[in-house]
Amino acid sequence: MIEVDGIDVSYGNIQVLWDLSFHVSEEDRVVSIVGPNGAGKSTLLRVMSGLHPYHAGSVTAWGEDVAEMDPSEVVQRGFVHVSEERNLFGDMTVRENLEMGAYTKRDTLDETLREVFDLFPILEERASQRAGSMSGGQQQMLAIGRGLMARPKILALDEPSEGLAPQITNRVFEKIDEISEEVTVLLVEQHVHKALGLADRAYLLENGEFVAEDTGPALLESDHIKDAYL
Amino acid sequence: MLAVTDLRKEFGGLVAVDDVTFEIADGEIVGLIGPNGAGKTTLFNSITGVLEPEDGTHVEFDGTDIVALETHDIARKGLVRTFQIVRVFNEMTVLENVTTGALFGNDESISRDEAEERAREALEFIGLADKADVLAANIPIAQKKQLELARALASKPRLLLLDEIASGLTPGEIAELTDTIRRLRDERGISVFWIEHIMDAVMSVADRIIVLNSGRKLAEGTPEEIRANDSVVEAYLGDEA
Amino acid sequence: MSSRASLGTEVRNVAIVAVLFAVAPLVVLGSSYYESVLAHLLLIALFAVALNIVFGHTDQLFLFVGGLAGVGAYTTALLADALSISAWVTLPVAALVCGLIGMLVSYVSAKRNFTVVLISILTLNLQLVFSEIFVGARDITGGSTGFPYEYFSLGVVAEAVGIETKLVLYYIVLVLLVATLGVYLRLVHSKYGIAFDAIREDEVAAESIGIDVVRYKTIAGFVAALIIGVVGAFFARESGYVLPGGFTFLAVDVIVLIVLVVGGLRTTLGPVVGAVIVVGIEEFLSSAQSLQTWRTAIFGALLIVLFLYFRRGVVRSARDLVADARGGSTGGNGGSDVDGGQ
Amino acid sequence: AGGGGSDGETNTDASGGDDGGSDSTDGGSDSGGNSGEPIVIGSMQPLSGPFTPWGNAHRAGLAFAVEEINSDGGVLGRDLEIVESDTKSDAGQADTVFRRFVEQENAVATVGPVSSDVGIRTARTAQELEVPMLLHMSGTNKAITPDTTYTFRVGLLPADTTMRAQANLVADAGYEKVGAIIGDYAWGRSIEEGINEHFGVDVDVQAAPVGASDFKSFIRKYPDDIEMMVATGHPPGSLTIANQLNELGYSPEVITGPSFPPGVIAGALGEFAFEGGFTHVHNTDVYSDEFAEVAQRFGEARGSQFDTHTAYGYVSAKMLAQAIEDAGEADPVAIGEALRGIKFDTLFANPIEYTENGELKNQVQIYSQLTAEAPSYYPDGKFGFEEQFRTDALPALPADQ
Amino acid sequence: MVTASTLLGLAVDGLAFGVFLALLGVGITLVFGLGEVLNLAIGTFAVLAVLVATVVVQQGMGLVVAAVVALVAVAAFGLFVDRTLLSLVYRSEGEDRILLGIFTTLGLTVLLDGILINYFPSRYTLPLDVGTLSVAGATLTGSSLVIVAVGTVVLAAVFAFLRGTFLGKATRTVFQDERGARLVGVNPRRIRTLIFVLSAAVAGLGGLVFAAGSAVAVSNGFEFTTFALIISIVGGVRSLVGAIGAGVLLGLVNQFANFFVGSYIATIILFVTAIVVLLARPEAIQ
Ligand SMILES: Nc1ncnc2c1ncn2[C@@H]1O[C@H](COP(=O)(O)OP(=O)(O)OP(=O)(O)O)[C@@H](O)[C@H]1O
Ligand SMILES: Nc1ncnc2c1ncn2[C@@H]1O[C@H](COP(=O)(O)OP(=O)(O)OP(=O)(O)O)[C@@H](O)[C@H]1O
Ligand SMILES: [Mg+2]
Ligand SMILES: [Mg+2]
Repeated sequence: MIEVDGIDVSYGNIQVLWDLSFHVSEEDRVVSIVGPNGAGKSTLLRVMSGLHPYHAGSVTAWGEDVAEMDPSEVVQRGFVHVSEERNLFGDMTVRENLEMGAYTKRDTLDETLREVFDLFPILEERASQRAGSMSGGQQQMLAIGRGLMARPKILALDEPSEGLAPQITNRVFEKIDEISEEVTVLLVEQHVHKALGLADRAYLLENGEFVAEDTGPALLESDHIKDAYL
Repeated sequence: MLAVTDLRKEFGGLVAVDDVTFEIADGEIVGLIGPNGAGKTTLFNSITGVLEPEDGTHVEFDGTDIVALETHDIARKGLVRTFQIVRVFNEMTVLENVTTGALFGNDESISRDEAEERAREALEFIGLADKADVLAANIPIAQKKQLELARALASKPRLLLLDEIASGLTPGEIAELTDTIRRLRDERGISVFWIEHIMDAVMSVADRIIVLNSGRKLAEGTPEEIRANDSVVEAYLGDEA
Repeated sequence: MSSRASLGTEVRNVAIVAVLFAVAPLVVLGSSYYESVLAHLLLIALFAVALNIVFGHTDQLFLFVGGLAGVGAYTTALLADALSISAWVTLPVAALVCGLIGMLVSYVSAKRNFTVVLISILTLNLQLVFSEIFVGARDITGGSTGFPYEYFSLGVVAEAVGIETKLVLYYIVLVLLVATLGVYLRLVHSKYGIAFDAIREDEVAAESIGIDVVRYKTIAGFVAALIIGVVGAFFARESGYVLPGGFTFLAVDVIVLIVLVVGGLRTTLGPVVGAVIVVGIEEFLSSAQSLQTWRTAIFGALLIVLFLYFRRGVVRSARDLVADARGGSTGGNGGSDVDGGQ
Repeated sequence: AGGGGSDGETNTDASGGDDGGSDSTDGGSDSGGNSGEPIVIGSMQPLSGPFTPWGNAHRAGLAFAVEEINSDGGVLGRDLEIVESDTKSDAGQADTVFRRFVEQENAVATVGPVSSDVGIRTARTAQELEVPMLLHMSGTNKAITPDTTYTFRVGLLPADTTMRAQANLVADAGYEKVGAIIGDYAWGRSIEEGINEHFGVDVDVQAAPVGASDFKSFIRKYPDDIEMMVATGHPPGSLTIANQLNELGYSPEVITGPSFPPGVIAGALGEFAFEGGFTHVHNTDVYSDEFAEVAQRFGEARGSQFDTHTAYGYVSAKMLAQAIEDAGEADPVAIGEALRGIKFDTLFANPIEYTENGELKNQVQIYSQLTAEAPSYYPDGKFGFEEQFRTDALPALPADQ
Repeated sequence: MVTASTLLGLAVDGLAFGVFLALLGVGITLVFGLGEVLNLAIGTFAVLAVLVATVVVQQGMGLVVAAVVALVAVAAFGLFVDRTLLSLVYRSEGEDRILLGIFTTLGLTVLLDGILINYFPSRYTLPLDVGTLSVAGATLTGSSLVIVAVGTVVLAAVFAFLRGTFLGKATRTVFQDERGARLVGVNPRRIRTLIFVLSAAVAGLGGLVFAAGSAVAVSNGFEFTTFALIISIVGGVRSLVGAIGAGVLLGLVNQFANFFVGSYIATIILFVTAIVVLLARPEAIQ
């Protein structure tokens, strides 16, 4: 359970999140955040995983202050963030990347690896290719796969469909639906229809503030979304 | 304007681009689609000299063979690309980024002021003028993609190679972008060769679409023809068709 | 590029520095020791300007400044002796030799996409080779014992003008510095400067918009090495004696690098300011009697502190301070470029 | 803190006439008591770099002598004051230091430089500034030339003279298999010339860089049954040469060392220092009563052993004091003049006398083996000396050699 | 009169020197690979180990005790440096960090040299007193043999740790992408500390190994660092096998060149070999 309570966040002296409050817990299945470019969606995820500091309010992961922790400790608690930049280990092989994804969950490594390979067969085919030489979309698959390897309690995916071919995108959303039985998924997506369709709770973020909150399907029908997206 | 014959690129045993042949005419917008790993980016890299294609490859741009040329020479001839993973000059302002394109992207030698003038105009065209004085590091990724486009535009290209420039955009932004691309062609006569996974985007402006699959050209035709092509639907589009 | 002062301001600043140094000898009038210190300071600043061009602006960390300077000094002298001609004639030849070496190194490393670290190690190796040659080729270079270096017939000039030889040299070096700063300003405020900036940030992107990365890096390498070669000859002339020990990595490169970083990479006056600070510290430490045996240790400690707290360079820090004092009238985000997050 | 003159900042512009001040105002030297501005002597010492051990020994003796002189009423009624600076074992640095001493500190004479490269360089400076310089260790023939008149050797006889002495040693013992490793700098090269000039047998001379720390590949070139190794030409490496000869199973009867501070020899070679045939070379007559006396005082005052090299610092200061008294004024040129005419009976076997150019006359060079037994004047000592060989009074080397 | 046995003797000495170089190279490789800090104080760490061991020996303790004490001391010092100086360095990222790392460790070397020279003015050696071994008429230096044996074991252990263990692999992630490492749950700070301490100890061992056959002075520190840099680059900044291979190659080249063509040319050959390797295969290095 991650709780964000009234935070302000800046880059240098430019503030990008304003008094923002938000939470995800294991009870949620899929929580989606949508919003235009530069709204601050990725920034919110970075703050939650401890990668970026906040300077007012609080962020706690399972009751502990995230500011006091190294991001790796947040991961160890069960919150895994698949970042927009992917942050793959470019000179390590695909397999090594996946293995390292299971750094905090070594006991289930083999099992999860099988699952990931089933989801993205290309990763198995290219298991010993250097991650950095994979194509853009292949890297995105690897990033998602690496996130899955940790078997987190909460999995945050930042624009997972970016760069994926339509078919693969569909498969990813199916997978999200499937795993949301066990894993809470926090989804940031531009694929509004899919993202909101799956979400049992959804937010519209604009200029660093939530302007609407509802169940996914309801938000999809709202004027807010129509305004922002069409 | 661009004629590619038997382009081939291998990585070790892997044939990433497998004897691909196609042409792009003046003032044409051509889409390039295909599954992940089909070889689209590799094709771009081989055309622009970032990668060296295998022997037997012919790439002609405006009648000259450019296979042996270096990337910067190719760029100066008017063949300019953007990157799938953005590469802007982070420590420069948006305007400075674009000015750089204007200064170096062609064989004219223009003054700095002139270059800046051109840069402003390109920013205006792309719709990024209000960010001119912001440090490039501080704009969101989608805008960085637009910035790359503006930088390319400022160098007065004849053919633009765009690599997944619409990804990560909201539907509204995509609409604006496609409009911009259409205007590029209509108002400036620039040809566009565009890799994209977002079908609504490419399909709405492209005159023609080329489909790559496993390094080979799988199909080529108008958007309608492509949507109706069973093998493309099977290999790539799924229920998006 | 965005944080750079306008050309006009820069020229004015250089002019001020030139005037200050032109009158500086009056302050220490008659002390040939302090005249030497001043000349030494300018020479170090000159090296730093050269390094600023090649390292600051194109990210090619040349760690053979000492070696190149030595090549400049020895070539000038040995050629002059061998051909019995004036060192003024052999100096350009020597400088060209250095320039070509720098050019070749830059060309090869740019062609092969060397990273900063790789170039630095490549040049460090070359530095060590040069040092070995200076010492080992005893028959030609006089080995570790060196030889008197009294070229350029400064004595003649001194007599004609009626000032000391040391001062003649000092003013020659000052002119050289001002000229070099002029070249520097022209370079970075021209198309070249912009190309350098682009290359430093992203070579692939720079190539993709038509910048010939190899060419610009090679030019930077050539210009810097040429300057270093010329300065090297005057460096030896200043001590009146040439010794291989004067051109080692520790004696030159380390100091020059410190000067440049402390003063401020990619600033026009950084090299001069850095030289004033570093030479000042050295002077203080060598005259403080009670510190003699701890001199090196204190210098090391000061370096750590300087680096940790002035890593953006004194010149830039000072500029920011001034901007702050003016109440941010210079515009909001000019100074915030390092806090980018990531 | 055995450091010399480490209190009292530089002698800033202490104003006032010669005799005006009351006592204990100026200088703040250890003893005070003498009036007037102190007379400044510049001490250029290798406090870092390969020659550091020499610097440490020299400055200790120098400081001790100055203390004695000042408490004895000083020189011309004034205190002596030492200003000191690290040369980093580097000639260029030494030159800079020399100039600063003279111009900023008003030094009337300098002492201390070690290494022949440094000596050659600073000899020019001394000449240019007309300020006398006493060489601690700088034995190349070329430190003193027909043009030098302000440079005076103290601690080391010229290489040529030294090799003449060792040639005699070879001839006496009848050695035939002799090797030599020299440092590639002025001293080493002078030694090489000396060997070629004076040795009656063929010697395979190998040059190694001054900074070398491994000599195994040089040593392996010599035949197993080598009888004598001249390590004199490579002072910083000589101890390593001795060690590695031993390690590689060579056992020459004699390894002639350079003039290395003996405390360091004892420390570095351990037991092997006392039996390995490593020979210590010195001018100071450690076997004389006079030496024992000074060493006794030093030991009591400092709690450490006075040795051949501490003695060079001591002798330099005492001799300078004498020269200044002789000159009657603290003027560099006059002091130089006085030194050229001096006959200074001291801890050396023969009195110190100079030629016009500052070359030592009539000196005796002594070769000793270190022993494990402490000398009587310093019972806590870690080593003593045993004389092996002593030359006759050696003629001064002509300045043009 | 160069016999096969002389060559063998030289080869063993060369190997020993190579092992020394490899240890230093590995020390610098580990830290650079992980934190992009080019530890220019690595040579001084090696010297420090020798000096500590010398002091312990002077107290009358045996060589093995001295070596252990020295390694522990150097490791502890490494920990101290990591917690203080490097903590400040790791605060910045990218090019900034590389520069800051270079400069603070450079400052550290100068500082340490300046302090140590006051207490250790001379050259120090730690003779093993194992004499020589005659094999087929060749005089093999005992100390060289011991060095080769000890060094090989240590290098193999370090290598096994990094390749074979999960933790070892995790150290590589930090170099590849620090943020990525954090995102999979690796704490870069802790790994860095571990590796820095390890590298200090390895470098310390390098120093001890060197002092077993030759003499070490404070001023050797920087020379050792340059060796380390060259080895790590020639061998590939991130590759331990590379560092070891490069060490052995250059060690042998150096020793033979020394014997056949003399010292200067040998050193020049050493550096030129390094340059040639650099130019011949930079892909492997980057
Ligand atoms: N590293 C950074 N340095 C400075 N500003 C940044 C940085 N990263 C993001 N920003 C700024 O913060 C704001 C929010 O960015 P963020 O990436 O969180 O938006 P987003 O909603 O994820 O957008 P996108 O849909 O483009 O990913 C934007 O204005 C952006 O320019
Ligand atoms: N340097 C390389 N070494 C080995 N294989 C490579 C290298 N670069 C690309 N590949 C492989 O070549 C194939 C084509 O890659 P490319 O980047 O061209 O795909 P793409 O069509 O652009 O895919 P995407 O839509 O995912 O960006 C992929 O399978 C990729 O893994
Ligand atoms: Mg985002
Ligand atoms: Mg691609």
